[in-house]
Amino acid sequence: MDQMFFAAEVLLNGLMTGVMYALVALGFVLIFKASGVFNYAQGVLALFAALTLVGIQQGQVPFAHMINAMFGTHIEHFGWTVPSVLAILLTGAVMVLLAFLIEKLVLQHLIGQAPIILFMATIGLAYFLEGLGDVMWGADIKNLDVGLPQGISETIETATAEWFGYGFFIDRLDIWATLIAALLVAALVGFAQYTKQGRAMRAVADDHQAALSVGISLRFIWVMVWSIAGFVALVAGVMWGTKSGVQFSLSLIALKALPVLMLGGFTSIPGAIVGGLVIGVGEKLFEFFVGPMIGGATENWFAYVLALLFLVFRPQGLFGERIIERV
Amino acid sequence: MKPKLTALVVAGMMAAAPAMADLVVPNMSYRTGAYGANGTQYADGFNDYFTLLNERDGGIGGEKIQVPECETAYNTEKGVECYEATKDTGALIYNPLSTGITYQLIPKVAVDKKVLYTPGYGRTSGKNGKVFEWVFNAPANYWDGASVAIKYLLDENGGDLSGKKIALVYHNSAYGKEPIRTLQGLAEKHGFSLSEIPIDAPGQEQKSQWLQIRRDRPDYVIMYGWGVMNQAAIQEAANIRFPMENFIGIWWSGSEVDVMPVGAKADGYKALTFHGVGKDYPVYDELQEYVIDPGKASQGGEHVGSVLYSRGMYAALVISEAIRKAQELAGVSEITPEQLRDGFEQLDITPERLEELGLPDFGPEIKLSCDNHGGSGMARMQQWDAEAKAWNLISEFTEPDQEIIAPLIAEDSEAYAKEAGITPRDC
Amino acid sequence: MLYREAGDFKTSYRDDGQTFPIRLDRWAYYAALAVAFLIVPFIINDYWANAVFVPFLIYAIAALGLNILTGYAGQVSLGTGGFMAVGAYAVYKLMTSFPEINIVIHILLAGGITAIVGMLFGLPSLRIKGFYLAVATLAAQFFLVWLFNKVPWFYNYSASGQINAPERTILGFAVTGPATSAPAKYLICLVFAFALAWVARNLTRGMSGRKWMAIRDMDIAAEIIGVNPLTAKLSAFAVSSFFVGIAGALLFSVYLGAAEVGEAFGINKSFLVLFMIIIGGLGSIFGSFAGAAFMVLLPVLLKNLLVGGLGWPTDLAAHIELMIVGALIVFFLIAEPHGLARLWALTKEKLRLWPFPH
Amino acid sequence: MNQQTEITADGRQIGGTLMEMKNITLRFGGVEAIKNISFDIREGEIRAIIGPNGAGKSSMLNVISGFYVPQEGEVWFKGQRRGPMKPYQVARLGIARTFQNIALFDGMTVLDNIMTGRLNRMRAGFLSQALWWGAAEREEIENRERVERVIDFLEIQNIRKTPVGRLPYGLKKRVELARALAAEPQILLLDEPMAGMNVEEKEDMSRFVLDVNDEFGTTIALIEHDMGVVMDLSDRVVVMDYGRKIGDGTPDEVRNNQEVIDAYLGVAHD
Repeated sequence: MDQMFFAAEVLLNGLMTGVMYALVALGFVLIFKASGVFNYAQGVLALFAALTLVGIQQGQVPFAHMINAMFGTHIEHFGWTVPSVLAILLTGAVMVLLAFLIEKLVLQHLIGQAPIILFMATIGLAYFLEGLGDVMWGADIKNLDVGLPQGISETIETATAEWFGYGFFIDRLDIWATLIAALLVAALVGFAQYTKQGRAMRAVADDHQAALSVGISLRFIWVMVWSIAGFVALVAGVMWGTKSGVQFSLSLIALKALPVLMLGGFTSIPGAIVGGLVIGVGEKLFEFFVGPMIGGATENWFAYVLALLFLVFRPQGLFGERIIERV
Repeated sequence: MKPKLTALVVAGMMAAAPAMADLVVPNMSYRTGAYGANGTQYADGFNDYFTLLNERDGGIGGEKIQVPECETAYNTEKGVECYEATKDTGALIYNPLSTGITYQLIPKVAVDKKVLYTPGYGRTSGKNGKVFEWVFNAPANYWDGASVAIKYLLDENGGDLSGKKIALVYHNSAYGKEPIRTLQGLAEKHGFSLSEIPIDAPGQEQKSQWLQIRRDRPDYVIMYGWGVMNQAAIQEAANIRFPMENFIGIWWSGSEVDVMPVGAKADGYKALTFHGVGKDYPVYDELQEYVIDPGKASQGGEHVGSVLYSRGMYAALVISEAIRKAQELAGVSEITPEQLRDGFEQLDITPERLEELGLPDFGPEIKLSCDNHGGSGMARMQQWDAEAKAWNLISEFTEPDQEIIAPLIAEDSEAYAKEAGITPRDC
Repeated sequence: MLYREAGDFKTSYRDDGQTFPIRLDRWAYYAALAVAFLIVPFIINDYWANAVFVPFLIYAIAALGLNILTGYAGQVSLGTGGFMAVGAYAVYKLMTSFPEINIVIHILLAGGITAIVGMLFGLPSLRIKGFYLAVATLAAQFFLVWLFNKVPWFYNYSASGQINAPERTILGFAVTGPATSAPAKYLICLVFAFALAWVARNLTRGMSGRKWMAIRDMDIAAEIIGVNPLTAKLSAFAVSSFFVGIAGALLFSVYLGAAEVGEAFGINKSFLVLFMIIIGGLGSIFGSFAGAAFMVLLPVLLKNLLVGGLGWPTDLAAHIELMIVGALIVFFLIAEPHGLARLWALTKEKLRLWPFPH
Repeated sequence: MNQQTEITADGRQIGGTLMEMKNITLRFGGVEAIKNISFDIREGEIRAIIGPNGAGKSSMLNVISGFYVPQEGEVWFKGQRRGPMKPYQVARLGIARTFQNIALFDGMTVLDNIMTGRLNRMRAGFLSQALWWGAAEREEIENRERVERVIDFLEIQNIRKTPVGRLPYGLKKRVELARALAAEPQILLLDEPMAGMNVEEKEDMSRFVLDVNDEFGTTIALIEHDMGVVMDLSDRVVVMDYGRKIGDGTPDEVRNNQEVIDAYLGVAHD
């Protein structure tokens, strides 16, 4: 009986972790869908957003370290702190600016290139942003606190203990992440369905040429999509940053989003969510039940193997568009 | 334009060579990448101590010390490049702060005749000076750490750990795997059960491992982590309300950056250390006077007094003492790496000497010899006070259980000697 | 004026099919070989060998391998690090199990073993295409690293799981182990790089290469004109993995001397080699070398310029170095998406017409 | 079923049945693209399949080339029933084709593209190729000679070393024909060889098709939208409409078939 509860608990926690993965995957999907770019920099974007948020919140002077090194000064902070909500808005603005610059300086010059070239360009971008984030805000570990609670939810634990005789562990941060992810997806869907810009975005996703011919500005759409992806990265950065501090490793969560993408399909928002959940649950259950038998630390590869097995049977992913071969 | 560019390229490829007259102690640091946050503080402490010696004493024995810094990013290939770039510039000793790079350098330093000093990390069996002539890892190594942790737990439990459950949460790498054999040996000896829980780098996501701990309810958790894995583990432990006082980290899992992100819930978390904590030592006054105030501190002195800063400083201290000893033995101030090795082998940092250096009771006594390159292996426990945001020492320096460790070291170093075709020295 | 095809008439198809149809190119090539084989070994020191030449040659081999798979056969792989690990661990097991056999044979066998593993992980390519395949190859990357970390047999049950290369000699000269001289390290890598580049050139100019490129350019049409996709793709995986395995074996045994799988053969390796071939030029032998040179030399160059030349703090230099590398990658892609090889070809084309461009 | 060898008016030799389609039915999901069609192709003839858009011509060609496997019916080739095969196995039987939307390998030169036509005739082992020793080098030169003959024949000598991606449309079509010819096929399938061409290019292409048939004696099956060109070229014509066969015979017979006239004028449907 206990074993069953354990399994249920792992499953639930897997679902929650899956939501966290999906948050990262979402950014990938948005950009891929609208511009066909496989944006490797999405993880670094999340790091950059989180760094910027903390920097603004704590009133850090950007490029302080470089300025100090060059002029022998000792400036670090402006001496003020910015309230979380304002800081988030300001960071959002920075992400929009970044999207604009990326479009202007990179994407615009690469229109019509092969996907692998665009992919490569985003890797260059990832390098650049990683360096920029460090130079701007410093490489030390930062605490991110925007007021999200963390730790076991005692309400759920006592309630489940009363009902089942077994107290379930659910992290409050995960609950919040789930709620925020749900809101985010709802907002995105709403935006795509009910606004003019959203419809234009979908039109571009369906057919670049056709969208262009009816007068939609591809450049505007790209800036918009990258801004939205930047915002999604900010949300992911906040969640992961709250969980384990803001530092370089945050960018590596991109690697956890890739199997999610494979499973869900590169072009499907529901795919990213469902893929995230499947991967989250799959890797947790495997690590929990099979892991101890084969030495553990299986999560990194199991997610990929799961996605791989899945793809062998469905090469376009769960929700991806069917690939039709013709000559 | 073209020849100019070529000249620039060639000039760029040639590492800048420091003046040959000085004592050269390269600082192989990492301030970028996944472990940059940790590496930065250590490197600062290392730099600042030598700056202090240069500024206050004019170096050691009248010789200025040069500390050319080289960024490795915790990457073995860059580590090799740093080593090669500096080794012909008169470098005496290397302290790469990476177990991976250490393994690279162990065979190389034996050929190039350079000293390799790896305090608290690296290859544990480097302690055996008969096989590893050029490697020193005093005052303590990974296996000492595991044993001291168990000793501490024995003390807490009235000398009896039988029937207790201990979980080892480790960085799934060469480093993290180090303590497993020692702990297995100790488990057998003291009758506790050991479960091993690996965590893949980088390790931000440890939910299933901690659910497993929540289910198995071990009495104690020992952690060998590095980088983000530390914060994530302490956070998850807090999340499942694992009692922090039963959670013990190795010294690489016991710095401010590991506990600060978790906030108040990290209160009571314990970690091993082989040196003192805090700024309450006379040496800091001198650092302030000679290094920080004149603006000569590495990185502006941001991290002075942190655990990793102290550790970097301590490593620099041991190296400088060995240099002093070597100068004394050789009778010249400009020593060679061979002479430095002899200095290390005759090294004796007594409590009195530490006091003279402005760091009373900062580290254990270090007395090395030709066959013992690792010292006593003593370490102590520190505990995190989240409110005061400070580590406090809570135990005295404790000797590890050499009964378990010595045979393991003998076995591992013999295996290496055989593999590498080394005939152990007579000591 | 001298760089011309005119007057350099080919009188047989054999001549026409040679690697360097222009006489001046041929001379330049022979001159480069002469310098590489006859001059460099006598002037090379430890720093140049270990920081520049040896990693360059080894990565060039890996890049050649990946270029065969990705550049010629069109199958994007991110499993290079894992396959290099196979080569490294294979050569380690062979070296320590059969110390009396020559190291060159071990390295070749390690390549062979990697080829088999590569074919195994290449099987999904029959169903999965494009980025899906790229991500799928990450399964190989992560699984292989986990495997070598977890199964003690692979690292001969050493306490920490590190592997160390014992000393092995060729003709009395040590080529692995700490006592290896810089010229010996350099030469063994050079010989492998040269021989493998020649093999790669032969394979890609012949029918195998045409089959791979046909699959790359239009897989369905290729199948209809008679290319068996199974053998074409798997042979590309096999040859590619053979190269990559040899690169891994050399990286471990000759260059690093000790390795830990997660650190030395992690996902970063996979990306690094992929950068090399994209920067260098997909589907180009020269590009593999150019890309490897770019990615190996640039960081060393920048580091020495910024730290040694300008005296910046190392961390600031390291961060700025990241920015410069990133910006240069983007810049090169914008300037010439087909890589350094195409840039080179265009320069030569201009040179051929110079001084009368019209 | 075995016809006599006959000599056509212009002196070409037409032999017995080379390929026979028997009661072919092909469905995509619920849609029947081809409905119970039978016809044959005789050795040495030019056989056309025509029909309006959506008639199922391309599907038919794909069945012949083995890219589609019909749900019902049999394909007989050289007196043997052809089982279900992979497309590349069909190619090895000696069936080569061109494509309606040019399917050349854009990253390769014209020469390399045409050389791929020879791939089923090159047997050198992998090691030999890797070392460029023995069989590999010998084969390469032998096959190059063959390919050069095709290049001469189609008058594309001057673009030999040009990457295909840079060529204009008409030349691409010619290179594609060259690739198919290089295979020295038993049957050459041409999928709308004249599509998208101007009158002059069409005339050139017609001449090449006739010359190929004449000089090499290659059996040709082609599908074409444009009736005029086809009638002049082919010996016999199959007419399809909505997946059915509505006519089969010499150009003259077909031209006078009422159902064909209706189909082309759009009387029967709308």
